[in-house]
Amino acid sequence: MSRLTVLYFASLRDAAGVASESVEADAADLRALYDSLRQRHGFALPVERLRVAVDGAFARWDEAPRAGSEVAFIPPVSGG
Amino acid sequence: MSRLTVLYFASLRDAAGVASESVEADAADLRALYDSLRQRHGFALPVERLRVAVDGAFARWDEAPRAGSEVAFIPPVSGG
Amino acid sequence: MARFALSEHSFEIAPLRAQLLSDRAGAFASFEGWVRDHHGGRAVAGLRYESYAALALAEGERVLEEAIERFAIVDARCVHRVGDLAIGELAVWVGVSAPHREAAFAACRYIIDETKSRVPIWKHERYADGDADWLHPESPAA
Amino acid sequence: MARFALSEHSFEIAPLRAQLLSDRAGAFASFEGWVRDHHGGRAVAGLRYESYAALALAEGERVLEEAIERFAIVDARCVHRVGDLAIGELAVWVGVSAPHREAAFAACRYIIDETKSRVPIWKHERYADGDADWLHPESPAA
Repeated sequence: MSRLTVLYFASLRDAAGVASESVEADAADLRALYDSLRQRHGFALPVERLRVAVDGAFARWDEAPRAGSEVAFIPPVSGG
Repeated sequence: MSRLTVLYFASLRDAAGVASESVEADAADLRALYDSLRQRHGFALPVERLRVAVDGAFARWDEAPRAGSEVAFIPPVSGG
Repeated sequence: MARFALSEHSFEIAPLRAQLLSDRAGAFASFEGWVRDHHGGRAVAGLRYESYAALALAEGERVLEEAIERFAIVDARCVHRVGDLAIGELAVWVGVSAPHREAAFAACRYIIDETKSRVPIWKHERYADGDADWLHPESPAA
Repeated sequence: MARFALSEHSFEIAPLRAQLLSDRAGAFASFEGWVRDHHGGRAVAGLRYESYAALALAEGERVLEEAIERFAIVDARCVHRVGDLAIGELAVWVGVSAPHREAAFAACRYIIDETKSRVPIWKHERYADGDADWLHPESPAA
């Protein structure tokens, strides 16, 4: 089990009701972590439409969750 | 013979020494008019590299010179 | 030096343009995104941009560095608004100086395209009918 | 209303841009030509633009009308300097507002390209070595 911080943005934050939360992750990788959080919060967006970042840099979905890290799920962007 | 006004711009004006002059034209068309003025003033530019305008609108080289008109020879432009 | 910035308030264009003036530059291209009064056939009342600031600044900077590497330009800047915006307000500004116009246009286009598709900024639109929505496009919006 | 103008003096950009603001426009593209300090490998000291004003105004207006017909834009403007210009001075400004950026960029590019190739304006360059020349390009300069 790794305790880490998860950041939510845009529609994910609205669905989760919080901008960040501390979670106990037992997922094998970040993809599995998102899927478990998606189930908990009812996120509409599947993992295929997101990117993931760890500690402020884009990361790969097959990375293992690291204790103490800050994981951000990035829904499709719409700046400009 | 038609008396008309000719306007010169850029390198043509420098070569002619004047910005405009009144000429007696006996040329069959504007192309022949330019060729005779080219010979008189020593213009470097051949007619193929110019456009011609009559009374402020682009015209065709095969038009006949009209008495009282204002003919402008337009060397390759370089604005912008 | 930072070439990409986020701004929580409306900002002036003239000082940004002035940073790009150069005797080597014969061409300057710029792009602005303004808040439109409609989107997908719906009347828009206003919008809000939100960002993941740390990552947006890093990724925006990367986009501008890529533009400088790929195109024969002198320099470039991009500023994106965050927070609440009214109809007609400036949402994003891109400026590029270059010796020639070909590269200025190409780099300007590259910067706005990449910013829209990669930089973590999200648009929340409020519609005239009272509805509101986050925009999560399938592919970058036109 | 005139969308194309010649200016004998340096001019402000902000009022021109303001004429193009529109709630229907989500995109604004602009282009500026600046006087470079070199051309074809020679150091340039300054330059002068001369025009056949009556025809330049008519042809410039035609270019802008064509842009409005061909591209899905809201409006456009172009102002070109005539007279003596120093290094770094603004020689030409083009601005285009449009619902989307694709059309804004395409129309802006069209207007500057056509202006450079068709509007009767000529550039006279003075070089640092004392020489001077009218530019009569074989094809429109880049």
